[in-house]
Amino acid sequence: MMRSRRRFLIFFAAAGALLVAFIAWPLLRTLLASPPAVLWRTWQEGEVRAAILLTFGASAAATGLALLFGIPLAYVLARADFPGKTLVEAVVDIPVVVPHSAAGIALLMVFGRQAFLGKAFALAGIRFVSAVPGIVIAMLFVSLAFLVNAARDGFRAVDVRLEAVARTLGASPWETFWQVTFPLAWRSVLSGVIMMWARGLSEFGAVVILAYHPMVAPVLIFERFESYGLAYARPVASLVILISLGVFLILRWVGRDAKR
Amino acid sequence: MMRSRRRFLIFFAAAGALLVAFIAWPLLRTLLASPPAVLWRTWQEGEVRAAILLTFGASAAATGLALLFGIPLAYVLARADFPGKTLVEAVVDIPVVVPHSAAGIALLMVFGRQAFLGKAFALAGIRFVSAVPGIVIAMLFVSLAFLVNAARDGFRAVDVRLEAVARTLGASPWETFWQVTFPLAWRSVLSGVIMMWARGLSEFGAVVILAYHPMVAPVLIFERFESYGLAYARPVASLVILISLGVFLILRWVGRDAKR
Amino acid sequence: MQSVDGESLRLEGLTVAAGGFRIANLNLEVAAGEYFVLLGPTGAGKTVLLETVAGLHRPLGGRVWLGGEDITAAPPEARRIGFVYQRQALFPHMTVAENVAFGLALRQQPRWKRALPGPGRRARRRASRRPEVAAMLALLRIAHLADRFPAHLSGGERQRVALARALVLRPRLLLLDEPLSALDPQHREALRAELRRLHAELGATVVHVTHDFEEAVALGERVAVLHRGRFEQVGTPEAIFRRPASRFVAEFVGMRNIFAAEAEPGNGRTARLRARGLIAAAVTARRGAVHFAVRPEDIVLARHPLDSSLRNVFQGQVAAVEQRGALAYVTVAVPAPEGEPLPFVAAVTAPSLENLRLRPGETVWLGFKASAVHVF
Amino acid sequence: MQSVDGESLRLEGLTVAAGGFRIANLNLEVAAGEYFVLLGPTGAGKTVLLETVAGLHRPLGGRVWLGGEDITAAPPEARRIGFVYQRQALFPHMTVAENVAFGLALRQQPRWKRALPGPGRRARRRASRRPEVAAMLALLRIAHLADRFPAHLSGGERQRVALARALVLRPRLLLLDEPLSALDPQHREALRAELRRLHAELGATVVHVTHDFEEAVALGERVAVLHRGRFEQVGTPEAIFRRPASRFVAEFVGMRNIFAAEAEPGNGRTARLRARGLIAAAVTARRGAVHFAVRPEDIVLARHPLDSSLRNVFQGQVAAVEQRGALAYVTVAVPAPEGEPLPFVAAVTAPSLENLRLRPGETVWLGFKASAVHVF
Repeated sequence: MMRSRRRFLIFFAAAGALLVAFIAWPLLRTLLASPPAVLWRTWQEGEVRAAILLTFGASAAATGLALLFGIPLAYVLARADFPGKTLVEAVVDIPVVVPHSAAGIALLMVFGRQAFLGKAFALAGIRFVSAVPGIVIAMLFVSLAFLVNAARDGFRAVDVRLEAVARTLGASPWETFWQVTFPLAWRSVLSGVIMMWARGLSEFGAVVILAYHPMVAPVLIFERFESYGLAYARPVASLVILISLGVFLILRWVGRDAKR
Repeated sequence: MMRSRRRFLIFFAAAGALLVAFIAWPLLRTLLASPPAVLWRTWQEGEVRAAILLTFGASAAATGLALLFGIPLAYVLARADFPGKTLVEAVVDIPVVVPHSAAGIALLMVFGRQAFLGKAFALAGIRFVSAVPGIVIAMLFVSLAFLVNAARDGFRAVDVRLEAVARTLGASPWETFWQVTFPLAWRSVLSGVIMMWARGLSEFGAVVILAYHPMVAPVLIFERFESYGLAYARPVASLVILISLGVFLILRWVGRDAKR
Repeated sequence: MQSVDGESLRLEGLTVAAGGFRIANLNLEVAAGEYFVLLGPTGAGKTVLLETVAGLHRPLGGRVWLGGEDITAAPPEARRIGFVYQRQALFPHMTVAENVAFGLALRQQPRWKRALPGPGRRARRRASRRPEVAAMLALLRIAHLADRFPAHLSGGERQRVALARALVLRPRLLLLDEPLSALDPQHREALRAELRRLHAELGATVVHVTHDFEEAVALGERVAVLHRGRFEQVGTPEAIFRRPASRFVAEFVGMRNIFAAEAEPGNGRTARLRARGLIAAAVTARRGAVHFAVRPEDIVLARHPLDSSLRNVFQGQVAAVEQRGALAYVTVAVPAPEGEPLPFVAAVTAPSLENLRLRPGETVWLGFKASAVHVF
Repeated sequence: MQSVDGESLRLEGLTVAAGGFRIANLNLEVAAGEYFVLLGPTGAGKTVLLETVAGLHRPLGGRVWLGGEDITAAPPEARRIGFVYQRQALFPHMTVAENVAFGLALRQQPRWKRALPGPGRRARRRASRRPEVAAMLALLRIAHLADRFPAHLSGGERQRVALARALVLRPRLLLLDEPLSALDPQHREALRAELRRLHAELGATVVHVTHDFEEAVALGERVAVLHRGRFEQVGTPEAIFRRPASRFVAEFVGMRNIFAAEAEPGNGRTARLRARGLIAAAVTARRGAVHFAVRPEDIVLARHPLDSSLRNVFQGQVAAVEQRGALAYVTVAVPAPEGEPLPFVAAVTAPSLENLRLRPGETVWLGFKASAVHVF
């Protein structure tokens, strides 16, 4: 690389460094503000631990549901051409742009106590408002696109000709999927799973409308901030950011291998 | 396509259809619950209109800042190899997994009234807490990755050899960027701009902590829901969802062309 | 090694549209054990045709018969047709031996087990140690690669694995889609020899698709030239090389000396071809406006008038000499009574070029037999 | 058309490491106006070498001289070196004429204007109507494509545009990186003729990289064979073809009859080569363990004993006949006193094959001149 180009890149890099600092600084500041002892004491609080575990559990449940129904959807989007495909792909992506509190209202319109589905599920003993199932569907709604899109891209990256050859070697479509397509795409799927799970953990707006209680961690942070102020909310925020970073590191590690 | 494969795909499509319905139904239900006359009346309310316009404006400002600093960053990430590049890419992505209310707390730690940067900016007359600049940085923090990643992928898709040839034809690095690289990547950049803008519009958790007032649209929905209940929040939610869908359609239309 | 028992293939009015290509109403018969080459330029729909025979596309019309059985509606997994793509069609998550054992492993497992990811892998490992796999690896000279992954193989090695994987199931028909095109010249030549040997040893029926005429000549017992979704000519490579049925075929197989002419009756079976007033003798029954062509290597050059056994002898000026590896192509401009000189290209070997000391501008004699003139 | 004023290129101890390739301490001189071909297999680092000459990589050591000027540290935009890649290096957002005008437009604008997107486009449009552009498009026979976008061109047309874009700036040196490799055979031949013509008409200095020996022979005034980051041989194509300096070069240029032998003194300037007891005469001063090679087209076949002007005449059995387009390769097994027979491959034209009626198993005579034996 010649000197003129190097100078050019350094100029660009300087501009970019400002942005990187803008993200890294607040996060580091928050983490460093709470020494390990404080974090440990925060973790010991029953309310905090319950909120964090509930957040993890609900997000995992949402991810499980998405796996069951989202993998087939992703494969169909990757391989089949059908009328309305563009529309279906668009619908999957919509939740990214819908304001989260509006998404919560929309879910309440369908799963609320007076709504049709809400009543139908109530007969089976499942309540959504101010209950764990409500948290799960709120997380599912806002984070589904991450899993479906990652899996779809993973499936799309598997050469169709590999599937064709497997067929000529005696494999049915179902066998081809499990023995060729899925093993080749699973890292993308896994990366989507972690991404979706992490996005579910971080959801606040939709959850707070559907189920303020039982409190998930982001709601707990908000509650403490509103009721008692920054000093009281900060240790919980530090703890949650630390956990998010851990999840994030796993995500990067998996995603990196998927690209190979 | 042979019959056995068709049957297989239809089975998969059925599973996926449930998910698509899960997303589409609540959104449609919310839109249909408010007839055009109600939407129009809602739009006439000064508070609603102010909130929506503030949301648009603040998100546009955040996107503008990201353009100025994010485009150089994206180009450097697409073209240069340097130690710590993986770390920088990671930092850009972190806000996606940090819970939004925790992100708000983190920003408050740096831009709050008592914090170093907050005080520094206050000297220049810029306040962040409960003010428009706070909304802008909250949006910037959570949505930056969309623009940087889209632009980076766009730049990466431009063949390095095109830049090399431009150099041999007499163009400096700066000229090569503006006459070859950027014109070829601009659709990806534009798609990232719209995506970031839409994601900024939808932010609630980080904004609500940094600046409950002046109210952006997602906060207004939350406020009305908490204070007066679903029936009062619904028209605003419908209006906001309608606008989001409009933005989204533009986004898809631009993104589609970018793939060609 | 057991033989493969190739069966005959018959296409009856086959019509397919897929991937932007359309093939209409195609008929073809390939005998059991025959090595049949489908020759055509890129974009002629050759791959789509093969994929349809393998059952990967549903034809819009017509039937596919394999050894007397109508397989038009059979799914690909029930056809026992081997398929080798141009490249990148090895399973990258399996070793070479597991790739080859893929089909065998499927056959061994009960149906319910084959549909799960875990047991499939174990069965594949077990099957990869079976003697058929070892024998097939040995036959293709890749036994030493058994435990490697495809990413670490050369292009030629990969194609050997793909062949072994198809052949180990003893297919009733083997389809090869440009199997040599992605290889570099050395590997290409070696694998071409391998294909010839395998066909001779195993007796498989092979349909081999290529855009390379040399490949077709080297391998095919019969060749079909596909152009715009239909066959322009079907016959032995020799027949296509010597007697192309159309201008497209002639150019595609590398004929150089193609001229428009008027065919007039000559004496006996010959005709007089008048091209810009120049008259050449040819063996043909055609009359009127025709094209004629002479292969460069059928044209003899000399510094002195040629002896009289050649019916067509002309004098001209050397216009250009182009060295191309083992051969040199000499362009000789033969003055025509009406209009511009006719440029004839003759192929000579390097030693002859040296002996004749041909240089642009020099006068030479060129000659060719009446039977070497092809009229179409 | 103005000529291009090619200048000489000198590489002095050039060392580069980039893109996984390493080239160490390379020396090379290309004369002004010369057509120089760099020949080497894929992965030999040829592209990296060209990119370094163009200034796109910074060498770790050594110098690059262009026409007596040291340009080692000059940025690429100051070098006036034209570069044509194998493919896909046209600007897809500009028409053909705008692509060609790209460099001219840059030169016309003040520096501050060149760095903005808008004016650049307008200047390009204006420059695309300049007479140099039209003349260059005409020279490359692409005037009719001026307003098309690259996406709608064939591979051959794209390469013509890339050539025009480089040549219109009258480069001091033109670098061609496998410019013909991505083309199909018909276009490749046409563009090869075009390159020869352009070089003759314009007098540019050209360094052309390829992995195709035929291309090197057809175009190069001198050829360098690059292998593992160093030159194995530099010379005329004829010299490399006839007298390869190493086994790698011999195989790379397609020599087939390579045998290990013991060289003993013969009479006069000749040596006696003893290969498994068989004795061949050769013109060489080498003694001891050597390899020798004979080109297939230098071997003459006959059904009767050959006349005595050939120094090396042997009798053998035809082992195989392989048709390859215009030539047939006949393998003749010549019995050796000690050990297995030596397989000689001879190239004959199709008509000779017919005349000799060669079939496997038949006895033939083969002969070659002592001067056709290459010892290395």
